Amino acid sequence: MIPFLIGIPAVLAVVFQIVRNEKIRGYIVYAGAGAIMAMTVVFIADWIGGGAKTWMFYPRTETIDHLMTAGDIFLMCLIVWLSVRYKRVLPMILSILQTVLVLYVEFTAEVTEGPHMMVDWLTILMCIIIAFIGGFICIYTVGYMKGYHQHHKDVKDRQPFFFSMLFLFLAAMFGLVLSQNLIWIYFFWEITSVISFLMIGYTRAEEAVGNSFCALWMNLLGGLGFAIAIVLMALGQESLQLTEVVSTGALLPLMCLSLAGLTKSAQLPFSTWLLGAMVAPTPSSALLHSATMVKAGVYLLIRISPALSGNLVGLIVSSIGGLTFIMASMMAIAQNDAKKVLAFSTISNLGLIVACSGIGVEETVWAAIFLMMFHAVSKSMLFQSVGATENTLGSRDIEDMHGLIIRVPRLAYIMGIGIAGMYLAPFGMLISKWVALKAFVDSGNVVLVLCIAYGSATTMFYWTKWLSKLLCRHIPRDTVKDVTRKDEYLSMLFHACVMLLMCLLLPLVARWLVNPIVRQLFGNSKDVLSMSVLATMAIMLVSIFVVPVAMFFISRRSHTELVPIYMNGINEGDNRFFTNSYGEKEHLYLSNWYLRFEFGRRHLRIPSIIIAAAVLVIGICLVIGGVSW
Amino acid sequence: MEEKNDIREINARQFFPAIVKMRTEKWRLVQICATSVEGGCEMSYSFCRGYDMRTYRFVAYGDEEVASITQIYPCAFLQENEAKELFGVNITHIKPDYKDKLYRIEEETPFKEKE
Amino acid sequence: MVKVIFVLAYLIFAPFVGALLDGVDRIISARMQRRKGPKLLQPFYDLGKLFSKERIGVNNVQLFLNMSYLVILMIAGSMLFAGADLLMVLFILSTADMFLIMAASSDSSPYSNMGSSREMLQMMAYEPLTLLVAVGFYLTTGSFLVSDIIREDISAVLWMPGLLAGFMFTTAIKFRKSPFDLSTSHHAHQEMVKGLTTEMSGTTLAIMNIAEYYEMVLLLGIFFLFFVNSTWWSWIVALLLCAVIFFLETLWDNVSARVKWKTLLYSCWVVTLVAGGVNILILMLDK
Amino acid sequence: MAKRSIVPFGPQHPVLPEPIHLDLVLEDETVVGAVPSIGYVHRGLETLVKKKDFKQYVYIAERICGICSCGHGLGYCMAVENVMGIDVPERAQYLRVIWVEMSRIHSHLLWLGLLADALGFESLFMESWRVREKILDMFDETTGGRIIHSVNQVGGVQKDMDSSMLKHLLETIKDIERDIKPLVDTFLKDYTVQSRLKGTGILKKDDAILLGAVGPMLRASGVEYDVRMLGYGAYKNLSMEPVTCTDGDSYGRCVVRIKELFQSFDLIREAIGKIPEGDIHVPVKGNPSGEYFLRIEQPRGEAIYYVKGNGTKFLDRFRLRTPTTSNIPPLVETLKGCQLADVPVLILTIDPCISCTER
Amino acid sequence: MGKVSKSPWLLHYDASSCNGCDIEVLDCLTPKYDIERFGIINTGDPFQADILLITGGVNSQTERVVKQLYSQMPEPKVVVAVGICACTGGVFKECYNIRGGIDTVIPVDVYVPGCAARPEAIIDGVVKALAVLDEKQAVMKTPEEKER
Amino acid sequence: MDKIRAFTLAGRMLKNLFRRPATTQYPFEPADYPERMRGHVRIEIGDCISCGLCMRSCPSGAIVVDRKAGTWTIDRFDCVQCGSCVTACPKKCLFMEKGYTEPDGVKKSETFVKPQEEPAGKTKKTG
Ligand code: SF4
Ligand code: SF4
Ligand code: SF4
Ligand code: SF4
Ligand code: SF4
Ligand code: SF4
Ligand code: SF4
Ligand code: SF4
Repeated sequence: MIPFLIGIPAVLAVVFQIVRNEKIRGYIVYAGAGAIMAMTVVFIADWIGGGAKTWMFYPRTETIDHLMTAGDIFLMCLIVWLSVRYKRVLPMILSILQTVLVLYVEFTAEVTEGPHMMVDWLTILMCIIIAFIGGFICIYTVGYMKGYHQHHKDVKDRQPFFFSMLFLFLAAMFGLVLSQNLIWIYFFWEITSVISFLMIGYTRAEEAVGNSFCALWMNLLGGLGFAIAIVLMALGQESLQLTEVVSTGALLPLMCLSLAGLTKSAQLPFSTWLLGAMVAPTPSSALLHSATMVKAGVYLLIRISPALSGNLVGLIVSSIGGLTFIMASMMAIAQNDAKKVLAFSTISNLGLIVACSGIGVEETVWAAIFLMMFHAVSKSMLFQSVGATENTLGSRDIEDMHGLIIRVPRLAYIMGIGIAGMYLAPFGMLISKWVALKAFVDSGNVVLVLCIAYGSATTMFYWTKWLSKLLCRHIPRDTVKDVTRKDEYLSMLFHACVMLLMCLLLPLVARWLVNPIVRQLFGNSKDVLSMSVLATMAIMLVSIFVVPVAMFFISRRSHTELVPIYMNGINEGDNRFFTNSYGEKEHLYLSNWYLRFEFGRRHLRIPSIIIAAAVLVIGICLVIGGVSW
Repeated sequence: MEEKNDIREINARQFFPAIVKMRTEKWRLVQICATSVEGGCEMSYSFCRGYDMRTYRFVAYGDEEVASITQIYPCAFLQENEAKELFGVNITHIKPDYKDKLYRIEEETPFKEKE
Repeated sequence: MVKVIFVLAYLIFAPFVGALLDGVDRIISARMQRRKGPKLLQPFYDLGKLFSKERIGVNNVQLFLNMSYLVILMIAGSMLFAGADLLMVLFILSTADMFLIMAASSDSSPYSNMGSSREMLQMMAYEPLTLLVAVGFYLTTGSFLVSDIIREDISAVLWMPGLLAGFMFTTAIKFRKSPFDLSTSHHAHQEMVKGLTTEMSGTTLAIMNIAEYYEMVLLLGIFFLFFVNSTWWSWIVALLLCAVIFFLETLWDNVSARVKWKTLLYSCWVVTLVAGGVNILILMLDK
Repeated sequence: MAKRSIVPFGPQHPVLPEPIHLDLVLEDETVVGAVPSIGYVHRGLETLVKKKDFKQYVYIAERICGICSCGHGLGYCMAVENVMGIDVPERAQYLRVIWVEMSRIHSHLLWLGLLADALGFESLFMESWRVREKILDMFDETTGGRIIHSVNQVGGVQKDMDSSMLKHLLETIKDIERDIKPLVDTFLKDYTVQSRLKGTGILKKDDAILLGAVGPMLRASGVEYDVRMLGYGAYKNLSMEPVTCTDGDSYGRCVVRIKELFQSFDLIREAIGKIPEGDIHVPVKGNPSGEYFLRIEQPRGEAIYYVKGNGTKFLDRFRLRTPTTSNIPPLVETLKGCQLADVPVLILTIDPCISCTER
Repeated sequence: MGKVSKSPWLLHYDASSCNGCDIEVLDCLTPKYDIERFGIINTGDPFQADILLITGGVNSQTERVVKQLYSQMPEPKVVVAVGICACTGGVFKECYNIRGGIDTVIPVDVYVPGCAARPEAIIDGVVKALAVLDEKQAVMKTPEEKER
Repeated sequence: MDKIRAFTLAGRMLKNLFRRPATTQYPFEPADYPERMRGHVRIEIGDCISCGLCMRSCPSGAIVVDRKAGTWTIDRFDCVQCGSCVTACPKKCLFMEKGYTEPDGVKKSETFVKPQEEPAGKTKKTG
């Protein structure tokens, strides 16, 4: 089974290089995505049928190991070549360094053999996310890229390449979450870094190239951390099993892996790369933010989180997470580019997840997993709808989405659900926050409690203003034609439905999916939230859901006399103009608040990076010092 | 305290240099008054320094162009716009120019002598 | 059973209590200003009037959004009075507020939009402290559940005086009282005209007012939690203290100017950090 | 780049004293541009000199504005008297000063109330206006009207104040002085008030002169200029110094007005102490011929009355340059960069009076 | 007393008055006259107002504003013209930019004379307006009931 | 500069709470006005000689004197109580008195007829 999961997308990636016809390619994408999803379903069914036990696979895999070694070297060469071409030194050094380290381990170190792959509940969850969200993003991409290239004539059409990368990404992600051996994980890890680098540089514009290298070196730094962790594990513990890392709990390897996780999940001080990644076409952002890339980082952290509980590494990770949560959400306030807002919100949400896994107790991990799920769905949905809106309106400025509910109602609804999913009760994000807060309090970390208190306030601010801009019933000057294609809608609708379903079925999800994960990770069977609490909560939440709908129909029955809006008595006909001081018609314009002087990136970025970097450096020094003692 | 309150007649050509001079001597512009007279409009520009007041006056006949002093005294814009709108004095380059819509009255130049 | 009674009592009587308090507030304010002031039942007359007016509006959705605001607030309040989870109550409260904001910005009217921007800012200002209050209760009583909190032997206020002070500070925002009545104000002369409620008239405004009464009672309920404990007399004491707090808010309203948004945001955040954060820290160290 | 909001502010706006309109360009709530527009109360009453004779016109002049009603009557009458060379009896001059200073008290108290109101400080507004009520009652008693006084006439005043009235006036002033002490404290020292006033709308001394600011606005920027120092009317016999302040911000303007309030109390006391017996008006014969620019200090600053007569009973031209006309350009200047919440406060600190500005 | 007359909310607009009447209108709110005794709130918002208090004669610019405000008030509503200017144009009626009383633009229900109108007169006027308000509400209700 | 204080007005507010409100009872109790109040114009019609000086002196044109009919009409809703007519009247038959014109739903004017034909009559006309 597993080879198929990784193999199908990988093979498809090759196929796209061959197939040049757009139509056919589209069908292959549909089929491929369908196949991946189907495979995943079958796989899961099989696994559950098999008792839902943790499976360990492939203890001996000589050939594949060698292939991977070759792959590592190939990746290194690729990076070196590209670095030379674009004259960047840092990525080259990092890449060579880590590959050498890994190769060194592979050829010299004596390690106890163990399974190379593992399937447990967490893996299953990740597979679902990758297969379904990733799959639908691929479907969405087919329609999107057509629109994209109609808009951006200056960008060279390299769609085959793009689709290859998408599917390769999925393959790598499958590999990553299914692997258990550190070298294997490392291999897939590197692939994701490189692919994201390639995707960010899709347009080959100056900015894109710059940003892609930024992403590359940051991720390679994480990769270096990973490589060091491998060396340490190999030399210190003589094992390359991820489970071993957790069970031995040696601080230094944990620190190194955490570093890798932090870079990948774009935590401060490494958040720059994810912001830079916005130059890529939207589907790649969607993919990076929801189903893949950053999720790899949090996946790793969640995996090792039981070992982080109550030690120094955990403290560092959770502090950085908390800091990221609040700083990124503050910086999001000052953004008016929709994708930037989404990027900051991703960073900030991941911050919360990271903080949760840094604390590393059952409740926090429970919350982290929930957050991850909701985040994956709603982010993917938001990115897609922003992308579609951009194609339709020709802009992705939030200000330009004024009155989207009138202009392109369908997109507005989808975007609205996505936004609501990010922060409103009854959606799951909020419940997860609830649990996280409780867990932070229990863990006695007052700073994190404050972080979450302030951070959720700032989060609320930027989402609300976006939402209200969107839902403003403002009759626009010019109508626009919705150019969103069917496959794009299909994908977005799917996400919306999943979102709603997850809210409605929250207790069930908690019971059947999340609780088992936590149980397996921590090896005990304590339920984080009792079923009754969840059930009452769900009832409350559903009733909140129902209220607006009911109210809508009630208010429908009453008649309201429509009058013009209040403009100090100087309206000019409709609701868009007023008489200005020169006695002429003036276009009323309402902009959101951005608090640029207070929360601008310029003011907050440098200090927050410095603080985060300081925490990290001091932390690492302490850990190293602690080891040498 | 003895107040000085003199009115000096000048002609349109001396007008602008006189204003510039007042500015360099740090006089405060206190008022601009238009009065309709035979065939035109008498413009009085008053300035104060300390408690002294000095008024420059000239007559703009017919449609004669009068340069705006808003370049020198930005605060003159209200009164110049007013003179333009109510008296029909052809003041040019007022900044900001309300284009006869300061008061938005229906009657045109109600203060102008009408034949 | 008791829960049901409480919830029903809340649903039925909260608007009455709220309106009465509003009436009292208006009279006290008037007397402080050496005016005679309106009649005690004036808020009821106002509501009656509003419901009887012609229904005008700028669009068809404002009414429905306002009603949602009201009902969700009622749900939040019912949960509080049913002894449910305090944190959840607060979250739902902010969801309710979201509907208010959407109602206000449902048309591109300058003043209600600016009002709703300010409302968002106010939420951002008070939100941290309200969360900390819930955390404080959790730390002192070991539970977020209101039904547990009221069964403690010692009133929570002894453990969390800082939070109480902070909550009183930020509640001025919720009560829409000077110095924090930025987004909409009960005073006539405000640079926002009526802010959030500019376009609300008749029924819509009445709903808004009723919702405010529900909210007022809800907030006083939270104050109540600070003082109450398992003894019966603590209930009476708590009620009295709630009245005192209400009076203090009125007094504060009358002795301060409306501040600017920066002052509002920063002062609330600093108060949260100092009063709330320190209090929580001490609680955490202690427990 | 965030977009900027463009919103109308006024004419119908509860916080504005009168219908004035501003196009505001906002970034968040920071004002980055403001264009004023007037004309919502423009009546065109200067043309009425052609329809009402110069004696009748006093009644129109009084109605240029209801707040400085007394001052406008006075300014107009003095301008005509100057053209005609009439010597006004001493007692009338003292009475004029007393009434004018009373209306300054009335106006400044009104302003303090409105300022408090713009600050959202309702109780302070109520208190200020409650105190102001006393001076209105005094007006009612001495002139027969609370707002429009109809006491000036060309050649003197119409009504006299007998000694009991003067005594009552002294008592009232004492009363007011006592009553406003805590209010003054609040205006000058309260934290919330200061957070609104201090440092907002700063007008530098040079700007104030260049932009032609007058009255308290000018004096708050540190320029010593008070037309009363010219000694018109009975002022020549009274001792006074212009009140100034160097801050140049809203707070400074508040300080200046509050100090002027106390200055007015003193002036009235001194005037009542010195008032001579005698006629209150002289008969006026003939018609005005000639012109005159007359300056007087209104509560809001220097106002200029221009009268041009042609020997008939109808004047050729009457013009009024009011303090607000001069203060609008500095206002626009101070508005830039302030917060939306400051807009009403800044508008108020010039103590705008659109009614006389637009006439 | 009807429902409306127990809680009449005011909207005040200065349609080119001399301020005299305006400050007297405002004065009605202050401690000495305190019209909140009658449940009156001075709202600045036409959407929430029942009584439109207008001072001053109408000029060409304010005409539109007055009409606009009037149209944004929900029924039942009354208009009170405060001051001689608002009644007839007063001393300014011969000015080129004055239309005359408020009734030249919108229907006026109560005229309050006086220059400036005294607070007592304004209170009287408002009390008169309340009666009109109740009448209007009664009229508003009946046709609806007939329809059913 | 002075110290900054908070709650500056609190003392006054609390004291006020226990003071009597400054509010008058009007309209439930009549207001009393000062002697000089310029409320409305009264005419002693019997003394009037229909000279029309008052009409010409009135700035708002509220008075109409019809010499032939012997009537003196004042538009109460046009009179600004300036007192100009009172000063102008040579016979001193006009007086400024306390009490203002009642607000009304219609603008009223009052006509007084000289008592040659009939005894001092007061007829109300609406206009
Ligand atoms: S009408 Fe104006 S504000 Fe509305 S959408 Fe169009 S451009 Fe934007
Ligand atoms: S400023 Fe002059 S005219 Fe105006 S009220 Fe005061 S004294 Fe009278
Ligand atoms: S300055 Fe103001 S108060 Fe004085 S006359 Fe002019 S409008 Fe009236
Ligand atoms: S100046 Fe006075 S009367 Fe006029 S609008 Fe303002 S507060 Fe009202
Ligand atoms: S009636 Fe008199 S006081 Fe009122 S606005 Fe007109 S002129 Fe002014
Ligand atoms: S008091 Fe004045 S307005 Fe009234 S009738 Fe006499 S002159 Fe005319
Ligand atoms: S001025 Fe006197 S006497 Fe002459 S018409 Fe008038 S009221 Fe009669
Ligand atoms: S009708 Fe009016 S003006 Fe005439 S006497 Fe009666 S109250 Fe006075």
